[in-house]
Amino acid sequence: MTAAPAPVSPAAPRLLEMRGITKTFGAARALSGVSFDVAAGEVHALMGENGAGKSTLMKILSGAYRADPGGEILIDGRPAPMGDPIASRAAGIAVIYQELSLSPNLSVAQNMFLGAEPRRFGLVDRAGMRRLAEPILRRLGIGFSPDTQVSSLSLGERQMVEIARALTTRARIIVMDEPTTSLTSRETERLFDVIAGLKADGIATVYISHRMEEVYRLADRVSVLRDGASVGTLDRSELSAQRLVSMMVGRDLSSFYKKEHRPPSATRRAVLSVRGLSDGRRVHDCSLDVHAGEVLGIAGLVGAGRTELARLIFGADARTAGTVSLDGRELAIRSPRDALDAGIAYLTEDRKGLGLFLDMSISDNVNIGVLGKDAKPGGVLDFAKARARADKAIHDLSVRTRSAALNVGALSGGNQQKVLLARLLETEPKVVILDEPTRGVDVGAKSEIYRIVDALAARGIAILAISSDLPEIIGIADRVLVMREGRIAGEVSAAPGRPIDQETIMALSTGGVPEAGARPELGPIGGTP
Amino acid sequence: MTATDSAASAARMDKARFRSAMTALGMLPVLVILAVGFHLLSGRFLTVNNLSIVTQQASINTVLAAGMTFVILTGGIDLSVGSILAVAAMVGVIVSLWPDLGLLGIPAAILVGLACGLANGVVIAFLKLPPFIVTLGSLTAVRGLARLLGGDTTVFNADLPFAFIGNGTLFGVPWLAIIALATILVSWFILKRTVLGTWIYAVGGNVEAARLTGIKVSLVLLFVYAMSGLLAGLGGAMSAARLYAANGLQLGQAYELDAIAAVILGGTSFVGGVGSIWGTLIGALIIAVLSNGLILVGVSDIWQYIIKGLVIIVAVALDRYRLGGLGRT
Amino acid sequence: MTATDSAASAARMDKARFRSAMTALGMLPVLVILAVGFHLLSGRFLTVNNLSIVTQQASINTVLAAGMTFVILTGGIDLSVGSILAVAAMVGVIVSLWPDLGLLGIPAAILVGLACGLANGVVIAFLKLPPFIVTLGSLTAVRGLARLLGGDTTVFNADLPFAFIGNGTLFGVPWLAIIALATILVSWFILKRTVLGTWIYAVGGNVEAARLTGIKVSLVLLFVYAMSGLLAGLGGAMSAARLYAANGLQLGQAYELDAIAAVILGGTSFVGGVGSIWGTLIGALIIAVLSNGLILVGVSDIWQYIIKGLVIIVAVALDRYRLGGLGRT
Amino acid sequence: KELQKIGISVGLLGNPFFVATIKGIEDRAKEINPNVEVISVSADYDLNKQVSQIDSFVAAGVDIIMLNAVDAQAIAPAVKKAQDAGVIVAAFDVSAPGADVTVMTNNVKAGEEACQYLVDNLGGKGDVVIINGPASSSIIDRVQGCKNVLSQHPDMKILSDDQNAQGSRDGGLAVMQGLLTRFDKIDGVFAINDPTAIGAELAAKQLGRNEFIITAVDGAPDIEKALEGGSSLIKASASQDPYVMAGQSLQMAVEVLNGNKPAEATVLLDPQLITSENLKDYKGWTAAR
Ligand SMILES: Nc1ncnc2c1ncn2[C@@H]1O[C@H](COP(=O)(O)OP(=O)(O)OP(=O)(O)O)[C@@H](O)[C@H]1O
Ligand SMILES: Nc1ncnc2c1ncn2[C@@H]1O[C@H](COP(=O)(O)OP(=O)(O)OP(=O)(O)O)[C@@H](O)[C@H]1O
Ligand SMILES: [Mg+2]
Ligand SMILES: [Mg+2]
Repeated sequence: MTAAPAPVSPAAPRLLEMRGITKTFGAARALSGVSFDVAAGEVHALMGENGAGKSTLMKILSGAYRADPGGEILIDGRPAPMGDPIASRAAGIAVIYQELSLSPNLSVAQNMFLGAEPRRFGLVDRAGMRRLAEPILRRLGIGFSPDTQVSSLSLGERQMVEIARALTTRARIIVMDEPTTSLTSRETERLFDVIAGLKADGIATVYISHRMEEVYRLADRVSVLRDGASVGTLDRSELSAQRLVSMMVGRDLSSFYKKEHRPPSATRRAVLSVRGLSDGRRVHDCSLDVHAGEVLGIAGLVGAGRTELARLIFGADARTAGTVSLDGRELAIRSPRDALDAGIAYLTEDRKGLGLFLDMSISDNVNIGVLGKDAKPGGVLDFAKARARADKAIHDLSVRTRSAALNVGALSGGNQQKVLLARLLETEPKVVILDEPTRGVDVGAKSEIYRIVDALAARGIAILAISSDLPEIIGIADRVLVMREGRIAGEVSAAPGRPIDQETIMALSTGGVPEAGARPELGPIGGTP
Repeated sequence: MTATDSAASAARMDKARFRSAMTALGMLPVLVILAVGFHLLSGRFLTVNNLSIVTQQASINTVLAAGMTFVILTGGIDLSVGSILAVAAMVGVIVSLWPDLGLLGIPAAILVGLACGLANGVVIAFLKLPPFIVTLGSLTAVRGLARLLGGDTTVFNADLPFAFIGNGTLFGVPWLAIIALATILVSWFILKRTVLGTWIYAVGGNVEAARLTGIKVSLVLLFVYAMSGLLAGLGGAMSAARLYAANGLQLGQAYELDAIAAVILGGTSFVGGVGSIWGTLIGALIIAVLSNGLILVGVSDIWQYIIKGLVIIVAVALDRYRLGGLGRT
Repeated sequence: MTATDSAASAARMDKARFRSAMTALGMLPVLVILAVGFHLLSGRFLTVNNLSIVTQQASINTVLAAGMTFVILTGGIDLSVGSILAVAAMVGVIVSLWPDLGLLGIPAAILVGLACGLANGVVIAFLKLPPFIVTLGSLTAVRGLARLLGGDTTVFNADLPFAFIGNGTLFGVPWLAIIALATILVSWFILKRTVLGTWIYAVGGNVEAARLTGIKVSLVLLFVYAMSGLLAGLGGAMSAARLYAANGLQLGQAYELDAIAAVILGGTSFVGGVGSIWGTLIGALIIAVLSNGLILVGVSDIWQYIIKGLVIIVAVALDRYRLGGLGRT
Repeated sequence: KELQKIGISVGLLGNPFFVATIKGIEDRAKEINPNVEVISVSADYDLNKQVSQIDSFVAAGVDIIMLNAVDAQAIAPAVKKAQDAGVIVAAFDVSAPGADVTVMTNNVKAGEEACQYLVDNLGGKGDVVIINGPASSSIIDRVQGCKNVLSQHPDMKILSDDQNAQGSRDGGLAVMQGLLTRFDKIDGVFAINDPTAIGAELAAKQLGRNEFIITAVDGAPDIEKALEGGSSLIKASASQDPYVMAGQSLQMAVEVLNGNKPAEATVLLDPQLITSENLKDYKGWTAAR
């Protein structure tokens, strides 16, 4: 399959060309004969469904994977070495990987300069490193110091570090593989400013995202992959949602998810009530109610403490004060087990680190929470039931896989997310806490997940949804709580005829002064001295 | 989902299972090569008599390694098995000297092992201390206990009531081998057929995720260390039955290394979550075949060391190479 | 960023550094308690003379543990240090018998250690085999080599030209202790001040990430195992100098456990990426203080085992408890 | 019956003592049949391992097993099993119940001689330290012998007898450092073997202590060196002759193989106390024979 030549600037020299790239993993073929090119100073978006092969293509470019023989990569028209991270870095390629790749035990600055440390007399020049790091962090609006240890950062903050790292090298091509999945609009804006700056300097950006609106804003051209093959490249002028989606999924996808407007039920029974919850460190005195059949959204900036609040409710961390009640009865939750027993389920934002068992099969991953319930006497596994559940989940959530017996680690990010969601649904909860439920999920799957969320709500399940994607949260939530610095800063709800207002959320999350420079200090990382 | 679909999916699952079995049995070729090689060199290796000796020699290590497999699958380690074996054997022999109640020596040994394992488990699971240090501590402390029990001498019972276990056979198969095989089967059942087994793999694969899915990680850890202790206790009973005696100081020294080697040779990963009990059995057999075969061939003690060390490394290298060709799945 | 901001950030940095120092020195209180306790019980522990003995006894383990720290920081393990120490000591003594050139024994021992370490490193880094199995293999194979060198006997040299290292002092400080301290200082420098040190931590923290940033992971691994081997070789030279003799089979048995224990007691994490060399020093001192103190107090051998084991566990528990109160960082 | 194959299992091969025993066996065996095959292995003081080795020897079809038992009592069943399979078991250095022949040093006597030397040289009065080792029968016997002598002299006091120096230089050094710190004055030291004694002397040298004398058991090559100068703190060692001992055991075993049961199945060899005076007459373990 050949990509149509980009009509935008036919004469422009191609900074990068990838030709006939094929990649197989064992028996599975992830890419077949893909071609892709980038011009200097261009923002080239790469789109496709989950598992289409976007990340794989970029990992071949960065040397993380070695392509099957046959393909070639040209930089400035000259063949570039393949399969060697060091060489491709030297060739001016910097990559922000989709699955974060930081060393948690090192500081922010150390991570940024890892492998290319500034030196003095052959030794690490730590002062110099800090000096070089600070302007980059400032440019991204990052408030924490370059000496912060990465393990103490939230997921979104880590993503910012990852971006900062790509900016330390003198790259000519920067690949951003879903850089904004954990970022809120403020950080995203910062990133877009940075990309504009790069563009002005003639640096090319390859931008992978499932968020249409981002692609509209940024892209000069868009290339689409489907099932490991190039489908085509569109010029900015040719972009339309309809066209993009049909290229990605191979058919017209007419009905995107639209929330049915559920009138608030008359009874408004609070299922989950949280009062004065604190952990003494990052969450302070948080109270909220989630009603039956309601989707309560939680918005806030990166690091606002949303994840920490969810974990506190779920019993994953120890609280120092506050109560959690279900159906009016106070619960003594001391561990996730207690929460699950009470009927509270939690979907983690960090699917690889805290969610999946990558070395276990899809079936095991789906079933792990209900094995005990399904077991035959004596705790003996019931394989028939497990396989039925797994097959049903794969079908219902349309997980792209050949078999439920495959390791979940071999799935693409979006499909992994679906497996995680399937696991949660199997436990038949009364309250569902979703932390970034569509992180890294493609348009089709996203609308599927929204549909599932809606169906859950329709069944009277109370849903707490955390998301960094403002349009998403406005789209699915009936009400939105905004968190700032570990406290609930306010509530925004839809009045009849007036949808939830994005501006108000932004103002609440930044403390009323949008874009007022660096985020206020949060005090020393790691809690009380 | 249509009928064909699900049939295909079942077939595929079988295939995947077959491949995972292949990986588990990874070292089997090495074992076969060693056995045939030793036979060609000595002319005596593949005799019924010698094979029975080899299985017998492998049996105690197999039992220890089975327990170690549980522990390593959770990403832990148990260095104290040798010492626990010693203290259990001491108790076994001491109890066997009770008039009329001598047979109680076996349950006594196993219970002592279980108790030690539980102690390890409680400290590791509930105080959340690193397994290496905890079991290193109990390696030393339990060894002291074992010596204390016998006042630093060998306890001995020429009329051990359960001696048949150590030296008898059933239909020509040594009892020790039968016990070892039974241990492997039970372990296999627990690991692959029960909920607990899946939890063990899950804890080893990703502790935090396991906790968040509601698995009681502490209880799983408690179980694996208790199991390792119990099997070390069983090993103690077997050793006592084989030797009619036990010595608190010398018995079981450095057995933990052999047990761990068997587990790792068998393809179980140190970081936890990946591995199989059949691999462990093959690993233990390889170690026993090496020790026995080198003596049969008449290799001197010094060269036995050198060859053993190299064979272990080469075996793992071969395995990696083979799997590399297969593609990782 | 404003001036106040950066002052605040600097203050926070100092605090963070202070806290990390606290964590590194975590076991210092335990060490002090043990020392004072032994002194109260025996009345002789805190004498200049005895402290010099303790540092001497700790020195070889400190050197091995320093090398082990490098290895464990990358998430690996080196079980072969005891055997490498033995072979290096053998070579050291044998070379020391050369007329006139006896002093070459020291570099010879160190080089032999380096060679063994490089062999480990090549197999682990380039063939990508699991460190536990590889070094378990070389634990055995190198032990065989050590025996081969001496034909299974003790080699000794009553007029060892470098004996002063093992028994002499400089300004009242034993040479052995000076060497150990120097080793720690050099290790600290490498780990904290050089690029290589950062890479070692990075490889331990997240191998994949390290690889993707272009760090040559293989070379880092090669370095740490070579370093561990080299230091084991140095340990061999120290041991030879101390004993005027070496024995291929007995010397260095189970030293790897002591070295690992020192590292882990010192707060270095088994999964890699977290830890400090100062912790290792304290860990090694704790082990030496225990051994020496229990003899001074006159505890019998059996009870020494039991007490040592328990103290190790309690020490780690105390440390965890203390850090737990401090909040996780 | 022809002597074809011999299996030797010793406690710990790394000890020169056992190397000498193996040499003794090999030399005697070669005299009988130059093509004899000898397999020697180390049990590393692990009874399980030794029993396995005996089983493997039987499977390998040896005629004679030369056994240095790891445990003088508990080895009995394994001995019986081997004999039932038609193999002759000859014990040396350590007794093995039921063995066809046994040749060993009289370890009690060795302890007695070494400590008698202490008593004589201290004038029957003084504080003695016994540096103990792993609790094997020969070591227990030596300590017993020593105590037999000391107990006859009420003025001889034992300060410590429960520290285990593992029978090595290393252990002797570490334990003695502790003991020297613990006791301000020591008159005599009995070390259960030569490496321990040398380690103890190293400790004394380091700490500048020389108020006591050391005796030991073994007669190893390194002790010869120490005794040579006469300036050493080590004054005497009750020596054994491993070469002769093991060789004699083999010769008796071959007799049994040929159908001649010896009149006396157990032979106790007397130790010989070597001091700097009589050293020149001593034929060491490694001496060419
Ligand atoms: N390490 C691997 N082993 C086996 N298969 C893999 C591996 N990595 C990716 N794949 C497979 O390759 C295909 C492409 O995956 P890739 O991660 O490139 O998708 P993607 O387009 O980035 O999707 P997403 O939007 O979900 O991130 C998928 O079918 C995936 O299952
Ligand atoms: N393990 C940790 N140790 C110390 N501080 C932490 C740790 N995890 C998170 N934090 C801090 O707690 C704050 C809140 O983090 P949290 O993960 O709850 O943020 P969030 O609102 O979910 O943001 P994100 O969108 O980044 O996930 C952040 O400032 C973060 O730096
Ligand atoms: Mg991707
Ligand atoms: Mg979050």
